[in-house]
Amino acid sequence: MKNELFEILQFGIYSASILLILIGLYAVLTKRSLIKIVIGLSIIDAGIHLLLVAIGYINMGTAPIFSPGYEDAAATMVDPVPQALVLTAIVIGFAVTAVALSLVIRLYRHHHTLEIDEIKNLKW
Amino acid sequence: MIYIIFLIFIGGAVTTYLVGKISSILRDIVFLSTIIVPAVLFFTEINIGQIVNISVAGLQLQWGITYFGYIFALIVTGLGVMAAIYAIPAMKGKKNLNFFYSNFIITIMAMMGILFSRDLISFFIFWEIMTWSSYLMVVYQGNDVQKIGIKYFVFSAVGAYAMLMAIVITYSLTGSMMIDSLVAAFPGFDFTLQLLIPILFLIGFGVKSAMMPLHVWAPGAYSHAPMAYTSVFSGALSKMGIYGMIIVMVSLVAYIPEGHWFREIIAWLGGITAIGGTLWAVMQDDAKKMLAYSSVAQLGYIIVGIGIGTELAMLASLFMAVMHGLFKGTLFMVVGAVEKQTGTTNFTEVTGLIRKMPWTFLAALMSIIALAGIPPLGGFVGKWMLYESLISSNHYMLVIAVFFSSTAAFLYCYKFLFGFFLGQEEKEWEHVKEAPAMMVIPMIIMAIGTFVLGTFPGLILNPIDAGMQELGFVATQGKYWEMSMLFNEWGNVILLQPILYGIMAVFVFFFVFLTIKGFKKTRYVTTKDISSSGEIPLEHENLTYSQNFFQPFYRAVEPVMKRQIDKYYDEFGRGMEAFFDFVRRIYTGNGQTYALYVVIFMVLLLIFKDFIFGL
Amino acid sequence: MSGAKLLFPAVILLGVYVFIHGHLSPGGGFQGGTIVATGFLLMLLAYQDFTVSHHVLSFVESFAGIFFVAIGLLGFIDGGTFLQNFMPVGTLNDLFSGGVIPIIYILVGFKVAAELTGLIYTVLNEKD
Amino acid sequence: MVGTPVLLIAIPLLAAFLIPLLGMLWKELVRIIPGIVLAYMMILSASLLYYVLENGSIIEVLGGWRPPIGINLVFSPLTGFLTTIMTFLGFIVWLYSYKFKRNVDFEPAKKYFIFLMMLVAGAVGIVLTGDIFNQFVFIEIVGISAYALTAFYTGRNSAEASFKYLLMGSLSASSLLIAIAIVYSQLGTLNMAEIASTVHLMDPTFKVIAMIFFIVGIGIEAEIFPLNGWAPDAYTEAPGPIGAAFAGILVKAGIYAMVRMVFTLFDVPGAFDFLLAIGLITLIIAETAAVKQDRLKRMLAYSSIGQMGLVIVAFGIGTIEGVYAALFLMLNHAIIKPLLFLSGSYLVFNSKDKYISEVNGLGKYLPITSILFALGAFAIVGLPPFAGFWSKLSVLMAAANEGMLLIIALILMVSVVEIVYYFRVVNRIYFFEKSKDVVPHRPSFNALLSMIILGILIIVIGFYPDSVTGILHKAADDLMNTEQYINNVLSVGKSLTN
Repeated sequence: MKNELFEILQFGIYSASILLILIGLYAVLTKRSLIKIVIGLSIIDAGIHLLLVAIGYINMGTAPIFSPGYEDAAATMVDPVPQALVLTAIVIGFAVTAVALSLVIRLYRHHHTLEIDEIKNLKW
Repeated sequence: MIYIIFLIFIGGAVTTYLVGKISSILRDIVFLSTIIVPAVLFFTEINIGQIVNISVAGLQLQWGITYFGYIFALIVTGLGVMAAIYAIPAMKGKKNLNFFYSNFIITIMAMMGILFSRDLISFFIFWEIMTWSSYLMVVYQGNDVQKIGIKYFVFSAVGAYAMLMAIVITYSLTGSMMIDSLVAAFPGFDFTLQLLIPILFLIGFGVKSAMMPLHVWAPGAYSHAPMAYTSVFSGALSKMGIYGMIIVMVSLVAYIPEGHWFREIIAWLGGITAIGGTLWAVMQDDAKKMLAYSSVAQLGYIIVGIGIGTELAMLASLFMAVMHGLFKGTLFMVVGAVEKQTGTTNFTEVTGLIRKMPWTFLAALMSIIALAGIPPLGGFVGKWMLYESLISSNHYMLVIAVFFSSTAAFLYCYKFLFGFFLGQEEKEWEHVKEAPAMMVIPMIIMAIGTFVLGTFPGLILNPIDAGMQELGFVATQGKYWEMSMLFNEWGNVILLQPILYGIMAVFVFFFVFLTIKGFKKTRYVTTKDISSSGEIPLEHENLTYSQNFFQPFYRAVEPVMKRQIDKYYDEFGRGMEAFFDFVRRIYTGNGQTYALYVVIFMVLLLIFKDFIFGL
Repeated sequence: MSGAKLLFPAVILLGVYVFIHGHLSPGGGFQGGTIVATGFLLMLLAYQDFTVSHHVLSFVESFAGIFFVAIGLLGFIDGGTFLQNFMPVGTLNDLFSGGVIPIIYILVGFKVAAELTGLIYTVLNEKD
Repeated sequence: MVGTPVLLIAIPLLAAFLIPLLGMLWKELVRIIPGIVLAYMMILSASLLYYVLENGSIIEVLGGWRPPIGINLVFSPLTGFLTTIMTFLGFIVWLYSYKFKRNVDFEPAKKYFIFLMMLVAGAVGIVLTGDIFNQFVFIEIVGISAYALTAFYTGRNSAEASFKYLLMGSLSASSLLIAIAIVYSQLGTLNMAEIASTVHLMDPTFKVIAMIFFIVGIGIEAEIFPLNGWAPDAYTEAPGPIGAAFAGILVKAGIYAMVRMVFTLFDVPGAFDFLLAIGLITLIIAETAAVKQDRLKRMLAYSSIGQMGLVIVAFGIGTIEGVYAALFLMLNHAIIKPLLFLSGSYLVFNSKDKYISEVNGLGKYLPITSILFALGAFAIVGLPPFAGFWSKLSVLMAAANEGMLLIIALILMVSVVEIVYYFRVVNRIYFFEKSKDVVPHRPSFNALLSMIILGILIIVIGFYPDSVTGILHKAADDLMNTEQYINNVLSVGKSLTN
């Protein structure tokens, strides 16, 4: 890939990830439904994961795997560390989402609503 | 030896509490010996100048007694022992006595600790121990704790923390915690610090000694603590403020010339305290409150003397401090005895106890005379010296203030005697008996003490003089009698011999009169049966003569009295509470708002990053 | 309905393949475990009365966890650091290579599968 | 030595897996194992700390990968000191809750102890690790177990509290990940020592932006002002001992992460002033908000936030005295606040609402619990001769040495506010009449024992502060000495390659 093209691509990926983060934030801050808020959190996570992967990418990079025929591909490999980070982050994000959803279920049973403004027994 | 005294105190406090669970007599014995043994050890084993060094948490601490502390230690141990003896019968039958006694010991220990401290940190530590133990005593009886108790603690804490601030500033500037090094280094500080440090110390000590704008805790706290403790509280504990004020303030401002505005402010604060305290005392119908305000007023005199700061004024202040400890301690004990025997301390309810409680009356009479400043009892000498020092340093306005206050003081002195002891004997109080001997004896001993010190002030003026020389008042040269026309070389009151005999005659006449009156047939009516004015009183109206005792006086001073400082503090307190209530509304309870806070915080930091992180 | 039954073994097989070959190809314990769990999710969605034994799940989960830490500790005993390799490395691209890593991946796979299945199951059947 | 630092993380995780398995064999094991594990951790951590104080830091590498590539654990005087506090508190919390939920079924107790083990493991991991991403993982482990523990009781508002916590926690995690992404893209490393040694190469703008994201990410656990909305709710709704564990374990880990970042990772000049300002704001707002609370645990929660604000102020002073004072404060807070939570939760035992008015007059019925609560209150407002005094004094002295008079005045004013609300409660305990519908619940022996241990520590430190100041000074030196930290970690990497 040409360098200019690569830069455009990189810019696109970065702005896409930031856009995802902003969309998620919008959902978290303005949507009143608990489910939508949880979805917003997941979208933020997705955006950040994209950002992390994009950081590790190099022009014309290959997957960071040594396989037959590619034993000396270390130079052209993309950075494996961000990918490992993203994998871990996905796991964590997944666990958090699971906990969040189970909490949402309990909140719904307790308050019979999913509106976040109406769930404020604890205040001041 | 110093360690041993404190170990006895701590061990005694713990043992008293534990033993009290088993046997109350054993507890009383342990308690008394824990107060008395260190007092004896103190006077026999401790020498002035004896020093121990301690190192705690990287700070060098030093304990030892000075000449000057010795005078106050006299008050503390003397009054402590008397009040301890008095407390045992006085507190009989109350709840949580184990706690009371061990806390009593802690207070005495803290006061001794303050006097032993040669460095600011142990001074502060003992100061705080004294504060919280006295706070526990104020709330001990459980009345009105949220208002009175918290008020006392908040004022004390404000004072203590002001002091702490001064202490840490001092430490940062001198690298040492010693009081002496503060005094030595003080002239080298910046002007603002030279101003700030004494003011902070003044707040700290002013609170404890109930100086005027900071006095509002005193009436409530004094009247809510058990009387056996209040005698120590007012007599000795408030003197710690005076002690601190003298030892730090006087040393700090020693190089400020006489007549400097800082001294004037202190003196005037004292003067205002004296007037205000007296006026409020006159208005009280409750003996405890009256004595509390009277203490405020008396401490005002002492502060006036410290503010003036000449040798004679200091001498007067210190002498009055000792005397006040004696007679105010006695008076609180008297009130405690009356309360114990009758169950109330209100002048409008208790009357005519003179026959029932003659010994108590005698103690009260002598102390009241001392309080009012009538020769030959102690109060007179102090006041005389104060007037003399004020006049000789050209503070004529202050003389008027002090004079006004001490004249007005006669009003409440009279009311105290008359309200409780003189006047009609009421049926209601027929069963009343004299207080137990263990309560009467300390009162009488202390009353005699006021008499002795009033007649032979040299007994106490000699050590005071030595202490003052230690503080750097070289001009006294051990010859305080050269300063006042009052004394002869042996420290006795010379000009007063005729007055003394005159007073004696009055006393004799008084007793004779009373005795004769006692035998004469008189028609006794109850206080509710006042038919002289031809009005028929309603049932529920309390027509005791003590009601509205000084009505015309009240009318005269009403404009002054309306501006109660308490009200401003209460307003301030309410305002703060409203503010606190407002602040907690930041936490709206809505999770989304919290998320918004997070995002806003992040965005603000990102926008102002150059400003905040100084790029 | 029966489609689910048909797909279930295939999904499980894919999951197991992914975590067994974790050290050779993209994937690994977590991914494989997740695939296995989706198999169970499929079954749970398809059949109302499909049940999974809670006991077995937590047993598998704990067991895998313990063995994971135990292998780490074995490495610790053998080589002085936690999770140190103590088995023969083998040759690159063989299934049996990479020292302890395949074992760890397998354990992680089991653990994740059991955990996720349990989680889905709990959320679906949660009662107060 | 009875082990190495990695065991401090591995053993509790192992125990968390073992608990359900062995619980199938014998139910009592669910309660016993955590105790054994925490006691072992406590002893291990203390003995390692003792070793480290004499011989210098232990750097342990994981998986045989040398730093800066692999993950390493740093057991230095500072981290050792913190882990010792944390494991000790974990043990105390276990002791307190040994009979917890004895009457109900086995499942809740199992969950409780599993998450407690994970909480301790995660918090110790945050402190020990030398790798920012690993730290992120541990923060999330702590977070998830804290969410679960907050939501432990059903049928209350606990799910609400937990959800708020989770919402803020996830945002913070995202922020942390962004920060890690920025640091990695700029420096190409995740190792703290490596970052610290190369951070001057970083573009200043990126450096500051990364730090801001870090602050937002960690600030939630550290309870700094606008990020602490979760804390009052979570402390109120979590079980009493968990409130103690939050105050003593979780928050300490958060503060450590924040401080390590500011002191070691980034050399941003304004960061200390920022800490000072944000700490003061936190302190003032939390303490003032605490006054008008009508629920006991909520009041304690605000007080806890305020204390953390004070700790951050002390760190923000930036001198070695400030760090020493802050560590002293952390130590005292880790002893006193758990005592208040533990005794407080017996004072309001049988109600869901936990109103302060329920403590009225309990001094007669629960004498030891009440006196311990009063002791805690005395100590936390800094009255001598109890532990809190020395830490407050050292903060003030550190501030005075820098000439920060306004800060001293503010801290002292806030202390007065603190006195007001604490003593109102103490007065209620002793001088009010008990209302009829409150049934006092006597603490069990193990709970009492745990509280008494804390009470004794308060008195011991109060009377003999020198028992801890040596450790604190070494820990403070350790935090201030960034060079040494970098050298220690990176030299291990070099020695392993040779």
